[in-house]
Amino acid sequence: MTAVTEVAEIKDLRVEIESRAIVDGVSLRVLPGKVTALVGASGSGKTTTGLALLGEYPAGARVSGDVRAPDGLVGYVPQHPASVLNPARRIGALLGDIARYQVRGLPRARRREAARERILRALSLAQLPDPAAMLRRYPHQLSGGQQQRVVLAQALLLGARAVVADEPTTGQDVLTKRRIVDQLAAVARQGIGIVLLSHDLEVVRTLADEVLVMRGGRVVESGPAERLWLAPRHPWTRELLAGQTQFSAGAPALQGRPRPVLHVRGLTARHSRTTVLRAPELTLRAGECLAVVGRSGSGKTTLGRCLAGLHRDHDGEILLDGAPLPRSLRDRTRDQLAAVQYVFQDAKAAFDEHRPVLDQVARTAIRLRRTTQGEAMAEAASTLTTLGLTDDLARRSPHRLSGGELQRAALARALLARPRVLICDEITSGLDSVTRRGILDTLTGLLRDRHDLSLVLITHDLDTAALGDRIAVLDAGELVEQGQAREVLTSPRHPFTVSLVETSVRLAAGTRP
Amino acid sequence: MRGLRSWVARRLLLGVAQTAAVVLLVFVLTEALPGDAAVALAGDQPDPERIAAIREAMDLDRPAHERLADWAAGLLHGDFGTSLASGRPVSTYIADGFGPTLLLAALTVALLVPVGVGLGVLAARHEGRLADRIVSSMTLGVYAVPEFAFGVLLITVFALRLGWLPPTAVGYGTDLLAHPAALVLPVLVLLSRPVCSLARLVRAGMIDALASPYVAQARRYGIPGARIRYAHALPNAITPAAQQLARTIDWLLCGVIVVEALYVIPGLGTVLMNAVAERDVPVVQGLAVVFAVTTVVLNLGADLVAHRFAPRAGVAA
Amino acid sequence: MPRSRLTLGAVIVGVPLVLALLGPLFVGEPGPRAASFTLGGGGHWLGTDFIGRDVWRQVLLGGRSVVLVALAATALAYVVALPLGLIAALTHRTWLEELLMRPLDVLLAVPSLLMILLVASVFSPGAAGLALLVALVNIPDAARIVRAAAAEAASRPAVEALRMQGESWWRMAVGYVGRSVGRTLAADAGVRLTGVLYLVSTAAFLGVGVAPDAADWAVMVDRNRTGLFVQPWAVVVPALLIVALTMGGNLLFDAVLEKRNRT
Amino acid sequence: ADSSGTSADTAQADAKPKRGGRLRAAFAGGGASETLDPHLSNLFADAARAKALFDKLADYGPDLSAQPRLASAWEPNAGLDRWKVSLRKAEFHDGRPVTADDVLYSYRRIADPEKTFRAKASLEPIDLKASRALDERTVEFVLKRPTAEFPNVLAAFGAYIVPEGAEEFDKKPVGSGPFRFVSFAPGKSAVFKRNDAYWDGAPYLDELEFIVANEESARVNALLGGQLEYAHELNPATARAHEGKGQIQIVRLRNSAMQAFAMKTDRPPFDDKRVREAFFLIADRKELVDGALSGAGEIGNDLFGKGYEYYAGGLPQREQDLDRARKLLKEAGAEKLKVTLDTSPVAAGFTEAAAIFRDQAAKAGVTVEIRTGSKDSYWADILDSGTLCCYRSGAMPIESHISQRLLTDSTTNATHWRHKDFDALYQQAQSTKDKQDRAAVYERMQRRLYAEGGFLVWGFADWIIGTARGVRGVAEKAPANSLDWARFDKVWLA
Ligand SMILES: Nc1ncnc2c1ncn2[C@@H]1O[C@H](COP(=O)(O)OP(=O)(O)OP(=O)(O)O)[C@@H](O)[C@H]1O
Ligand SMILES: Nc1ncnc2c1ncn2[C@@H]1O[C@H](COP(=O)(O)OP(=O)(O)OP(=O)(O)O)[C@@H](O)[C@H]1O
Ligand SMILES: [Mg+2]
Ligand SMILES: [Mg+2]
Repeated sequence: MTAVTEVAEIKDLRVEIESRAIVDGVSLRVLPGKVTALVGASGSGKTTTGLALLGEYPAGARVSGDVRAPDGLVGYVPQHPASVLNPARRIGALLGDIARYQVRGLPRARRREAARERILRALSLAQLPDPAAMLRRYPHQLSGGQQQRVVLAQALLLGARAVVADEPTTGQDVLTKRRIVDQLAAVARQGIGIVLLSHDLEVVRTLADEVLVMRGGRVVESGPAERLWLAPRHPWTRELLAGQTQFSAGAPALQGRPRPVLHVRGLTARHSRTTVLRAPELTLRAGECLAVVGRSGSGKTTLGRCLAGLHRDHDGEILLDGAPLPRSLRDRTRDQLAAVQYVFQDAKAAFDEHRPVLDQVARTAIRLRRTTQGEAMAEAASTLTTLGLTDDLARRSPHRLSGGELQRAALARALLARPRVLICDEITSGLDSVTRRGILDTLTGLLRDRHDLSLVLITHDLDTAALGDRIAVLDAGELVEQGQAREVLTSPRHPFTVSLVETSVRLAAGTRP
Repeated sequence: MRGLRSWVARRLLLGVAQTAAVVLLVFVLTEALPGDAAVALAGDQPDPERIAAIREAMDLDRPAHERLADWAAGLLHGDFGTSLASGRPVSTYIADGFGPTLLLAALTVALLVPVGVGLGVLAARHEGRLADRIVSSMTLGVYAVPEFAFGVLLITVFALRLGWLPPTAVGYGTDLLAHPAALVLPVLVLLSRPVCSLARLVRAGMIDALASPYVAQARRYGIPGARIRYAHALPNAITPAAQQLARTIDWLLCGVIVVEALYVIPGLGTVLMNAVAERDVPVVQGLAVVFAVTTVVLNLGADLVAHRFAPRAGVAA
Repeated sequence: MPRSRLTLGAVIVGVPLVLALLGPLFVGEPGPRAASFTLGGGGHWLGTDFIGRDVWRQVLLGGRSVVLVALAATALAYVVALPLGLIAALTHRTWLEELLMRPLDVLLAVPSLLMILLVASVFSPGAAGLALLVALVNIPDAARIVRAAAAEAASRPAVEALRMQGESWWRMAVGYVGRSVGRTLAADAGVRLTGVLYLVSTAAFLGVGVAPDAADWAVMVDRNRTGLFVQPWAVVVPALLIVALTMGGNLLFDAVLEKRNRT
Repeated sequence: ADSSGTSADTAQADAKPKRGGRLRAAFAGGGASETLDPHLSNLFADAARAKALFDKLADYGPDLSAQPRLASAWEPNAGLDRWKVSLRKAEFHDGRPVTADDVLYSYRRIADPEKTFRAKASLEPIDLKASRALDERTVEFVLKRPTAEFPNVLAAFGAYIVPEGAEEFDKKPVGSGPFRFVSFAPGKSAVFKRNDAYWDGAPYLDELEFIVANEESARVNALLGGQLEYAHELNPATARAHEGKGQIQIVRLRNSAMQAFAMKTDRPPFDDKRVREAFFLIADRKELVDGALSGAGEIGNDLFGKGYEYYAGGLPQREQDLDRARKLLKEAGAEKLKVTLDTSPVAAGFTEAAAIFRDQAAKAGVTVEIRTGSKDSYWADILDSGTLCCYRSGAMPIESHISQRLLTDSTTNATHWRHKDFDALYQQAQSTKDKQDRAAVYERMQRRLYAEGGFLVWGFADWIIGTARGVRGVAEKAPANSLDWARFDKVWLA
């Protein structure tokens, strides 16, 4: 036995809601300087276990087992970072509150300076560019990935002995992800125990010392990372690991040149006065899947929101079948609304927390396709089931679903409109490889079956992007490259794309830093 | 909200239009009131001839729009006109009444904000428990007690029975600061109801805010309770309360008739009531200008607060 | 917990409500008038009021108008203020928002009592008109609070998602935004109801709506105050009933709201 | 004047007046537009302040008969249309003597056709062009017609004597009254100090401060809390609460305000005198006084001026008689009568009286509908519109009441009582030099009003004043607006 004592420990944890165990018999040790990773399918109980380390449980849960939470503070990067960022406070203030207790020991005059210094360091450690400018922004003025990194910066700033990071890299592009991984490794080297909840096996493989594989609330297999990768014992682990793909395929180019459904001309989008996106020309053809990739904060979401009519503040034209679409979705007809659907990056925030998910999903069909209530419900239920959400899950209100489950519900909601253009903003980022594959299969299936459906797949993940027929690359708001998927991935032209592809390959190779 | 500065400028410009509208509205209404300054002056000696003579002496026989135009023209030069009843400049009326009113309002607001917010936060913090019950029912109970009754009660207890405080500010005139003791009871009465409404609104907003994930996160990160409550949760709960506060300040500045009467404080409310009773149209209009400007500025302030604390509030699409 | 609060609220609000609604059925013929402000005796167990009428009889008679006018006025104020505030919060057109909210500021700038005084003496409305008038002076205020509370909720992604679904304005505004700010609005409505009660009574004193000697709790409180020291019952009993009415009502409201939020 | 029962307190120990001290007196006031111009006096507060700074030639005694003040004597000619008035030796605060020219200046200022001073109407009988100063201290007034009650004119409300040429009163008003000016803040307070050279003996008080407090409860509270020594106009209920408790003294000035319902005698249904009589019989005066005045008053007998000079006190007290009222109404064809009663919160007890009367009338089968009007224009409104209204009058000589309200050309004839023969009786009285004979004529007029007049006078309200315990010398038998009301030169602090 080594002298190291664990920072925290869970023994035989069982969390039960409405006499259904969502976590059952989980044991876990957090050691200083070590990364313990929980992997598993969406809804397998990762977040619930992670929260247990913070001493938090879902409302109305019955808990048994031993949880020895770390003494002192625990850093926590939740799955939905937007929700823990106070909308009324600037980033500077949010971090300042934490920094202020770190600098208490210093003489009064130096505190302010020291605090600022720490904040800026934390922000840059969390890979946020131009930290000084971030301080003055409100959370809603950041992109999804940026928000996530701010939350990470909070955790880094805290200097806790343990950090629970729930999907800390979901919203990040490969370049950023790589740096964040480096950063987490550096944190671990400082002797801090890290619990990593992730479906991203590359990240887990790179970082984790100890891996627990979960399924349906139980740990099916655990052990040192290397061993697990080399010799997985449980079939489920094997399946999970097999889910990893290299952006191999790259769908074959479409035959002929189908007519364009969506055509973007001279688009520039602004937030207040700063231009965040410039896309001179972009076409989406019928039956095509266009992947939009780019680093976090490069304007992917903004592009999607412009198309969906959610971001009014832009110039240029968006033509649907040659007819211009109104800039705001308020001015779009039902048919236009149904034609272009958008799946939100932050699934949690996009649901009404008071109504059951099923009802909310069904409304799309009722409103946009004028079906009856009954038909809509039936259709919603079946779509959700295809996406892996049981009827029981669907009848709950959103806050009682896991992150991945919500993301799928959001997708179902858009699908019920029978859209011609479906814009998916990072919809697979919260999903484990198995589920992700399932979802992507469903999407490609849809593309195949319904010839009039076109897909815009916003992602930072080149694996996912490889699914597309064509790829558009965004860098700092500029559309730097677009072309056939295979070409872009194999012989990128723009230097930025080159670096993106390279990093991706390297990370996937699993070289441990 | 793009371009905060241009937004404020536009609102101020709109404010001028609003002020004009208020003045017009008040003018039309006062004109439409039964009787005029002459009738009011004649009182219980309504000798028709005398009324006619007074009317002539006051220029009331001229058409209403001409009088309004004259008055408005004067206003552009900063001249509020002269009172019909006394012939003194309206500005002296306003200046005289404004001192006590401002003093009372300032004192009340200075106490109202900490007490109202504090009680609201306290109740929200202990939601459903004893402290909340006490605060919630107290605020409702006190709110339901009419102002005058509360005023009389305070006077009876603290001034007449216990003799701790002077019952009224009688004889102190406008120099109220020299007699701080006389201000205690009126300020208490003025506080009673706004505190209740403010506390209730703050409580309502705070309960939601305290249950939010960002507050949970702040707790996890060991930020002290008081700071979480006041710096993290409160800003998210404050917007409706700020509106309420603006309304309260507006009410305080535009004359608190009952309290002024009860404690003999010659503020704007008294001036207003007298002017209406005397149908002293220029004075009423002068006050309307003052009130309108106050309201415009306060509403703008409240909206700015809303903008500051709900920065996301601009709808994107 | 909310259950006990529910019963407590129901009991507290029940007494004045029952008195108000059923009271008029149980009063007999008016007895002979006595001297004003007598304390008990002569069959008047709560004494007599400012014109020598039996206080108990007035109490029995006086709830209906209070309850009806005040409830009607509050409801009316919200019926107008809610859509106004919600439209303003949900629109992206600045001009529409200004068009809706700025004229209300004009109303706000006229002190409510002055407004009532002026409008009332010009148009001399009846009880229904009074409810209308009192509602009118409350609309700007309520609308601003609705808008302020709703603005943040209206900008959430959840609303964008609803728009994406082509959801009706009504469902977005009431179903989501309204519900999100429900607690705040309930708190405001509670105090507003009380405010309205006394505005009604003040108006009565100014000769609007209810007659100044009407059997009406709020009017009783106002008119009998001169005799507060001789005959406190004439003020205290109706005032307590009003306190109970508003307090109980709010407790009930809170409890219901809480229960709904728990589920 | 000391002898006329001005002692409010019977305690012998305090009987000897003491000098010194400051008295603070609170009145309901007129707000920021108040002025010290005595000729502009309108409200009680104005009158009280004017009385402290200025004098009239005459003033009303407790029975509303004219008492000499600055005038030491008056003497009419045989035709009663020329009056020689001699002035007593008195001086203004700046040391100048009060002269006949000052008197003529003051009266001409009041009568200025360009202006609208309140006493203008009262001075109407005087031909001011023809009137002149006979010498330094004698004025000869030439009248437009014989006026036996000319001294009433000299005592008229607002007919104060100011120094010749005085126009500006708010800065440093100079009068001949018992107090000198110190300071004045309109709507708030006025401070005066003793005039040692006062002709009627210097006041006991060093200083007198008038304070404006419109809310009755504020006056009471300030009085109870020792912030005031004198509070004017209290509620009957307040008086009952504090009378005899020893904290403050309550002074009731009896017969100060007539309370009545005024019927328009020239329009249906009141153009029929049987209907008017029926209404006289409907009223239960005791109930009205107890209810509307909280018992603070006396019942009336449908005549103005109870207890005043010339009052026809011999007429039987009218009692409620519903049967006879019903019968009269039936005779007049006015069964199921419906009338609208105008009222307004303009005076204490109005709305209450209206409500009580409505209930009383219902017992006689008459439906009375109450209409509450604006209090600011009430008096002008009821002058010519409506048929039945609440009415009130402060104290004035019976003669003034008749001339202002009951003659064909009276300016405020709220009952529209217009009868040539009645006018003639009034002229006859004014031309009758002998007081006895005049009293007989007044009696005839009052009998007529009692039988078929338009005023249903149901009561006389007390005017209630509260004073601190140490205040002495407040007159008890002084209806509001008479000489001893709000008279502070005879008040002292024990
Ligand atoms: N309301 C706002 N005000 C100002 N700047 C904003 C606002 N919203 C987003 N931005 C900025 O606009 C840029 C583009 O944002 P966008 O959300 O489109 O990025 P993204 O490519 O979707 O990133 P991610 O992968 O992290 O979601 C970012 O730099 C972001 O900081
Ligand atoms: N408050 C709750 N009430 C009922 N069920 C809940 C609640 N919270 C979570 N669950 C259920 O518990 C299961 C595990 O949830 P958890 O959030 O731990 O999953 P996860 O492994 O983090 O999934 P993901 O990868 O999708 O985030 C899910 O099926 C979820 O539906
Ligand atoms: Mg999760
Ligand atoms: Mg994004």
